[in-house]
Amino acid sequence: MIDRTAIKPYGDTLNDGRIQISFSLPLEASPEAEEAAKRLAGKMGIEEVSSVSMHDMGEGFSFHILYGSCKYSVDATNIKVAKVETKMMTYYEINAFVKEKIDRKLNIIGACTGFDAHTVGLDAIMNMKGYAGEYGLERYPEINTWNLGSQVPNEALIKKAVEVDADAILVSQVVTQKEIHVQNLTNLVELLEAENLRDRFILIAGGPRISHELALEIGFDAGFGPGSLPPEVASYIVQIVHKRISDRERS
Amino acid sequence: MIDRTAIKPYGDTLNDGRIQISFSLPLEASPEAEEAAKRLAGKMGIEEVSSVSMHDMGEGFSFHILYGSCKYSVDATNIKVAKVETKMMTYYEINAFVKEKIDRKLNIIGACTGFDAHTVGLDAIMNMKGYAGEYGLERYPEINTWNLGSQVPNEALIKKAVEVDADAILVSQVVTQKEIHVQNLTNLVELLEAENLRDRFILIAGGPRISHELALEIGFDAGFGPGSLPPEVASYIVQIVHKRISDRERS
Amino acid sequence: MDCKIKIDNDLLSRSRKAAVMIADKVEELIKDKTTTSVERTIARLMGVDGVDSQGVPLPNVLVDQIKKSGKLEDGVFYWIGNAIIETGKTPQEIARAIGNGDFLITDFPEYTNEAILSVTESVVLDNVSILDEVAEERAKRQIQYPEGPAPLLYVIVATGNIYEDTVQAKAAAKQGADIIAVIRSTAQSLLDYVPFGPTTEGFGGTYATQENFRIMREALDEASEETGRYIQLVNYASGLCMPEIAVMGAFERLDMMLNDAIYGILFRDININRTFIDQYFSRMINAYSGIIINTGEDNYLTTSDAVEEAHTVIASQFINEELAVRSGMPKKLIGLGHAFEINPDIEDGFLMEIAQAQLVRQLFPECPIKYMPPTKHMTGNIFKGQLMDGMFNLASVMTGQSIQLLGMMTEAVHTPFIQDRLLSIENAEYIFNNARHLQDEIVFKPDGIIQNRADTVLKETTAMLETIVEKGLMKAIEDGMFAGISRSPGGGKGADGVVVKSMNYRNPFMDIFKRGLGVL
Amino acid sequence: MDCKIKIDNDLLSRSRKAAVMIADKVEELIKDKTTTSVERTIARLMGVDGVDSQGVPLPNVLVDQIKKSGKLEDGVFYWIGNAIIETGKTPQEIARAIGNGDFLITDFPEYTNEAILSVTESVVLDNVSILDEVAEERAKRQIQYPEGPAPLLYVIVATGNIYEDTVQAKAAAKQGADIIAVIRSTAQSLLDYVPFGPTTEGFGGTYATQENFRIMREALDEASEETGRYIQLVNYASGLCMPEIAVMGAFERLDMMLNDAIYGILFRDININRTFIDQYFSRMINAYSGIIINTGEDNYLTTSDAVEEAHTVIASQFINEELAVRSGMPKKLIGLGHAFEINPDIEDGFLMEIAQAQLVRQLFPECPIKYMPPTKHMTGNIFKGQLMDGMFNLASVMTGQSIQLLGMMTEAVHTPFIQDRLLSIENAEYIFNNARHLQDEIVFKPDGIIQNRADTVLKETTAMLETIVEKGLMKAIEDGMFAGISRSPGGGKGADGVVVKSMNYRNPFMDIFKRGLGVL
Ligand code: B12
Ligand code: B12
Ligand SMILES: Cc1ncc(COP(=O)(O)O)c(C=O)c1O
Ligand SMILES: Cc1ncc(COP(=O)(O)O)c(C=O)c1O
Repeated sequence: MIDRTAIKPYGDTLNDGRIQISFSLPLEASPEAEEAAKRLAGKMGIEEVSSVSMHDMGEGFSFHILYGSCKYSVDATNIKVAKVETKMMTYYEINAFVKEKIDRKLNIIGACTGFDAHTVGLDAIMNMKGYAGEYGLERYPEINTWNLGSQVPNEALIKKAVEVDADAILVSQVVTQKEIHVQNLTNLVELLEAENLRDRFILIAGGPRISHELALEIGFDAGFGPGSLPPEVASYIVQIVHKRISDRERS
Repeated sequence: MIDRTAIKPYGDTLNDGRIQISFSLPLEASPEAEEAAKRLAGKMGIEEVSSVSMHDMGEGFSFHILYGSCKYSVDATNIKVAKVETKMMTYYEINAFVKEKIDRKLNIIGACTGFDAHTVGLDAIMNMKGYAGEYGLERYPEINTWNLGSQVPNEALIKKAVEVDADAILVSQVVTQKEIHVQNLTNLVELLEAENLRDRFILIAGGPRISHELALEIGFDAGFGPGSLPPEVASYIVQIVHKRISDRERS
Repeated sequence: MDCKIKIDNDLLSRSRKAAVMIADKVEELIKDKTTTSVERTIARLMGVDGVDSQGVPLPNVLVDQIKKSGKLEDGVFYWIGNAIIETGKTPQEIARAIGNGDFLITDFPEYTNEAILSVTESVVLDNVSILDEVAEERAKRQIQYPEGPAPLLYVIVATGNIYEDTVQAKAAAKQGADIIAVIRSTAQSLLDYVPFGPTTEGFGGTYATQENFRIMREALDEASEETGRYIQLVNYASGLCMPEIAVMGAFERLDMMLNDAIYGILFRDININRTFIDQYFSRMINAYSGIIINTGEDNYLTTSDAVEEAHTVIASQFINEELAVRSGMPKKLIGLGHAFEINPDIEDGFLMEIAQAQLVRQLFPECPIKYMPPTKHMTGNIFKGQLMDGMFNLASVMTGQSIQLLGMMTEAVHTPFIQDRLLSIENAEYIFNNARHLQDEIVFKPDGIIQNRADTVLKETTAMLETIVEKGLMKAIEDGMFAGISRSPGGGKGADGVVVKSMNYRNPFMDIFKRGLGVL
Repeated sequence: MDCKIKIDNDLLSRSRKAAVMIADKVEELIKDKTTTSVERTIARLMGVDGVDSQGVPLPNVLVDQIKKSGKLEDGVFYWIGNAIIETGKTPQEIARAIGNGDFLITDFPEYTNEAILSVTESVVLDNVSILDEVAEERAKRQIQYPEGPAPLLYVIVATGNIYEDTVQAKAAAKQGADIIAVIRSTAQSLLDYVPFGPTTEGFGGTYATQENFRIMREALDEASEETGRYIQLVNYASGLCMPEIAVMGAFERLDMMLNDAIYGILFRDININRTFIDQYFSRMINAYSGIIINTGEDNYLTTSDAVEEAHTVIASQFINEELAVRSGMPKKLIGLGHAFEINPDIEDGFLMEIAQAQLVRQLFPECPIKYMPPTKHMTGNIFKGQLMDGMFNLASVMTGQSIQLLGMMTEAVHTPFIQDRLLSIENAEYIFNNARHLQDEIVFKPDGIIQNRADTVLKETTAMLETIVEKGLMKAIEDGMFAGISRSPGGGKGADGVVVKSMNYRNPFMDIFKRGLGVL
């Protein structure tokens, strides 16, 4: 039986802990380099380490592939991952929801900010054509959209968001080297806060290395990672807009 | 500059520690399983862990690929690996050496022991045809060989070795599941010791998971791993035979 | 499937003629003999199963006793029938009694063959009808859960523990595998008995036992229901217990059996006579039960060089095919094996692989061809391994192979982990789908490397077969013509299990199978 | 190379005719204009280099000052020449003086063009002869260290740090790479100046600076000597400084430059006029210096669907080719780009990739074709990625591509690690070698999927080109005909750097290049 409080990697026998690792070392290939690779694996808590491949790479580097048994386990019973909690609706349900419960068209603005020029992900969410068989936001009769495209400075994005009275701002960040995406996103939140505009917009980040958790940490309302679909994003936005309106009415 | 006392994995910047790992978990694919995978990596001392791929495998299993930065380093200045120290000679040099310095033909016997039926490795060393362009031991005019083939019981091997008055016994072990090779090899040493025959033979192990170090540990004289060549083995044997003869003469 | 390469029909018909002559001699050799394992198989077919108090399987207890008494020449059928007349017990009760030491079966007074045939008629027919029912059940399920397009995805499980195996097998089926083989423990082929009951300890594989077959069959039937595809189960009718395992597989609805006429001789040093006799009856059981066999020519290329020895594979396929036909196998059950084993560093090696695969495909158009992956030249470099397996998959879909044993990137490292199988299935599905109709799109140049390579290999094949006709298969094996391994006719394991039949000898199951299969 | 697919010659000649008409209009548009970047390039060609005390590059200091004075219409050559007459200083001394604020170059009395031509003659010829020497040096080395068989192995380095880059580049060369591209930092294409000196900080790439070029060239020359193969160096003559980088590359013996007529417009929102003007002069520099250009059509398929938009790639190649010819480029320097970007889950997608690659190969038989790897459909699943890269390599060797930008299994994860490159080189070497002559072996079926796909794409290409002739390239771009991206003629970055030339304007380098290249 699987003990969920002590989950270990599995190769072909429960709790055998088998894992594969690979890395380069700044040592030319030699029995000593191989031994160094094994010792490193040992420090990582890998037992019965077997070096299965070593390449010399020239310039004093070697590449290593190892298998072994990880001695650690994790408790899977206490893992909680923040997730977007709103209910997923279809294209038709979303439009009907806006018509019925909000009774005005929503305004959504999006951009790839900073130096990021990767528009494909944002377009997947926003463009008419959509993604993976789902229409993009442009197609939704109850939603007005502005897609500012690539390499948009945060300042320009805020200006336009105010101008069109956006309900939600969608920001795409694909380049992540040296955590540049975190810097860019944090900077947007700071600028909004400085102008006292933070609460006016639903702030959404997206990209292949964005998670909902990361987005919350940075001060966004939600984050959408790889494989996100337009109706997921739209469902979230319309429900939050509705909730905020209700909350305001109630107070 | 590379600090050899603190070698770390290298991705694209010295000491960035970048490594790749993959393993399965007995958890169906979910954000929680992904988080469990990351925590496991965390326990292994991997920082900035990024889960780059997760597959559901059915039956409650998931497969994970992660990248991250290993925080450990190893001291490469104090690594010593036992190696076969004899000088590598060519086919011609070896035959000349035997003729000149030993002045009788050597007898070498080999077998795949236990249930092991993987003969290709042993044949590579012993057969006429040889391996990787090098003649096998059978071809050496100064060496008599007996290749007993596969699945030879240790007892039968010893019997034959005594019968032909072997200088060296070559044992191939390829199957290593549940350390069966170590058991088989250890058993051979024990049998030889029990019969007081251990010192009579040069005892050599070979196979894809055999190292010189492992062979020494088990009580063999030498071990030959993947990619070994016939003249390497022959060089070792003739030099050790010669040394033992000289030692005996001197004492 | 188009004919991509031109085949020299003269060479082809000379090869077949040679195979016929070779098979004639084999039949001649075996026709008056039986073996301990064939006899144990007959005992099983009469309902004998289980173990005695020492854990020795009852079929062994029974046959060993008869053999010890020097009366195995009459066959186990005779002695069981005789004991039934005398004791009124069922075969199983008789075997158990012998196991308990209650009596010696050969001590009873001896009745006539007629009496024995009449008293055993119902037990024979009842057991044969179990085989019929199992085959019908398979046919029914194969209609209900139809298989996908060829090449079918074949993977192995080999944890050593049947319960871990089922988990891995079901996961593989869900990932897309069509066929699951449970690899046997290293030691099993040389055991002269079949272990009993579920097992959880094996080296490099899991013991083949009837209970393990049943457990895995049940798991795969569940997987069939969940995936909507009939998942086939494979084991090994090979080694010293070849026909026993064949019949156990027939009872438990296995769908394929590794079974080769020469493999055991070469790779397990099993006696030549023993092997040919066992093989003949094993195949009859498989044929009668609708079980596909997989021959083992791929093994030649794991041992010898795949470029130099390519023709030995095809020569052996001609022989295996002809021998299978003699056992009543229809072509569609004769799964001929070959392998993608050329050194990956050879220039244009891929072209040679295609030539070979296409040649095999065209020479045996009605046989399901089983294509084996790169193994010998796999190293611990899993990333290159994944690629070599991809090229293997491409060669397969380019040449219309039938059964694809998927390569594992960790081939040189360990028996497959659950994720190794996942990645190999993903590999095959990607390549098969992405290049699905490539075979219909391309024509090979008439005088090109591929055509010339195929010509050369076929020429060498014919020459080899004709040499074998001349010197006889025994001598050919002794001369190391297959995989460079030499075996002498008198040597090898299990020789002492070969027995010349007496006039009394009967095997009614073989008669029924022959009738059913139209074998004369 | 055989002609594997049949090409409709009518469609081909209609496509070429359309490309000629499109290029005519582009030439018309640009012929009376220059740009700040062209002028900075001329300054560099006269020997101006380095930065002022604020770190601003002197070519910018010079050109900005002239522009601010409203006198850039006369060209930087005129004003430098004028200042030489007045001050007797070298161009570099003049630039430095301006950087120090010693004088305004536009304040000097204005001499005649004749006077200026005569005083600058030696500086012009001296600098041109540096270019000649560099080209000769390349030719010499390419004889000494000959290149391997096509497809050539092209890999990128992108650490952000030029010194790490050299380590990685040399390691790659030793592993078998033929061509090393140093990817630029994300931000660089929009900088309106070229950074100066060695740099160690960049995002997703390393800044293109002349010193970085020199450092890497030196490293690769060492690698050439060690490996015996001439290792080519690549950078990007692209973005707002396109011609400046071209000339820096020419000085430092780069061998290839990414350079596209439309890429910057679409993907960096650079002004259309600016791009066309810069591109024209850049290519002339490249052509004169024997530098191969790589066009960027692959980018369309990373943005749009590779099946639906295949024809846009080929239409763009016709345009890029024709424009390059106008800059005096011989076909052998026009490296046309395309990409293996079809969704791997599509049935027979590989057949479509082959159709496209073969079509490109046959339409432009004299051009080196640069084949780009799968990127968009790469995921973090490195094991499948390795395989997709293998199929890409196979498609390449099956269709005779020239320059193979190797795919990385970690494409979706990070810019390449040292081991990613190792494994990709191993991948390519294995596939190229193992299937070396497959292209000579196979013929495609006349009415098959591959031929039909090629026909369809060519038909759509011709139709697209003829639509562009009708509406003009500007309008076509505005209508989003390429990669679904719309750009308006007036918009985009760098528009303010476009200047209409005065009667005084001279660019003697262009005259020399034209003469050398036989451009009328
Ligand atoms: C296509 C591509 C390009 C194209 C972009 C074309 C275009 N019009 O977008 C071109 C060729 C121009 C390009 C250029 C560069 N690229 Co690029 N590129 C890619 C590539 C191959 C695919 C990205 C993509 O389109 N994916 C498909 C889309 C659908 O997926 P997605 O972006 O994840 O989007 C989904 C979700 O994330 C989410 N989502 C995304 N955004 C948003 C936003 C919101 C609000 C929401 C709700 C959801 C959401 O929903 C989408 C649908 O599910 C990736 C590698 C890869 N395979 O991932 C490299 C990659 C992203 N590029 C990279 C780099 C480095 C560059 C360059 C900087 C290289 C250089 N030095 O020149 C340049 C410069 C780009 C720049 N200034 O930003 C690196 C980034 C490394 C890193 N992690 O930092 C990558 C990973 C490649 C690599 N391994 O080096 N690139
Ligand atoms: C070929 C092969 C077979 C052939 C063997 C044919 C033959 N005549 O030898 C056949 C098909 C029969 C076979 C069967 C099995 N095999 Co097998 N087989 C392999 C394979 C593909 C290649 C081995 C090989 O020949 N390598 C080439 C030789 C040249 O290399 P080498 O052995 O390393 O030898 C070199 C050195 O190690 C050294 N060396 C080796 N021996 C010696 C001895 C001396 C004295 C010296 C000095 C040097 C030396 O020198 C050699 C030359 O450099 C490996 C996978 C792989 N790619 O490694 C699996 C592999 C070894 N087999 C395996 C298994 C499990 C089996 C089976 C048990 C499967 C089964 N359950 O049925 C059976 C049973 C075999 C048995 N009873 O032993 C596993 C072992 C797993 C493990 N680590 O324990 C492997 C790794 C495959 C896998 N991933 O599952 N196998
Ligand atoms: C025909 C045949 N039988 C059996 C086996 C398995 O080996 P063993 O003899 O250990 O059962 C193989 C291996 O590939 C084979 O091809
Ligand atoms: C022609 C061309 N220029 C430049 C680039 C690189 O991008 P950037 O604009 O950031 O230099 C590419 C990218 O593929 C390209 O194809």
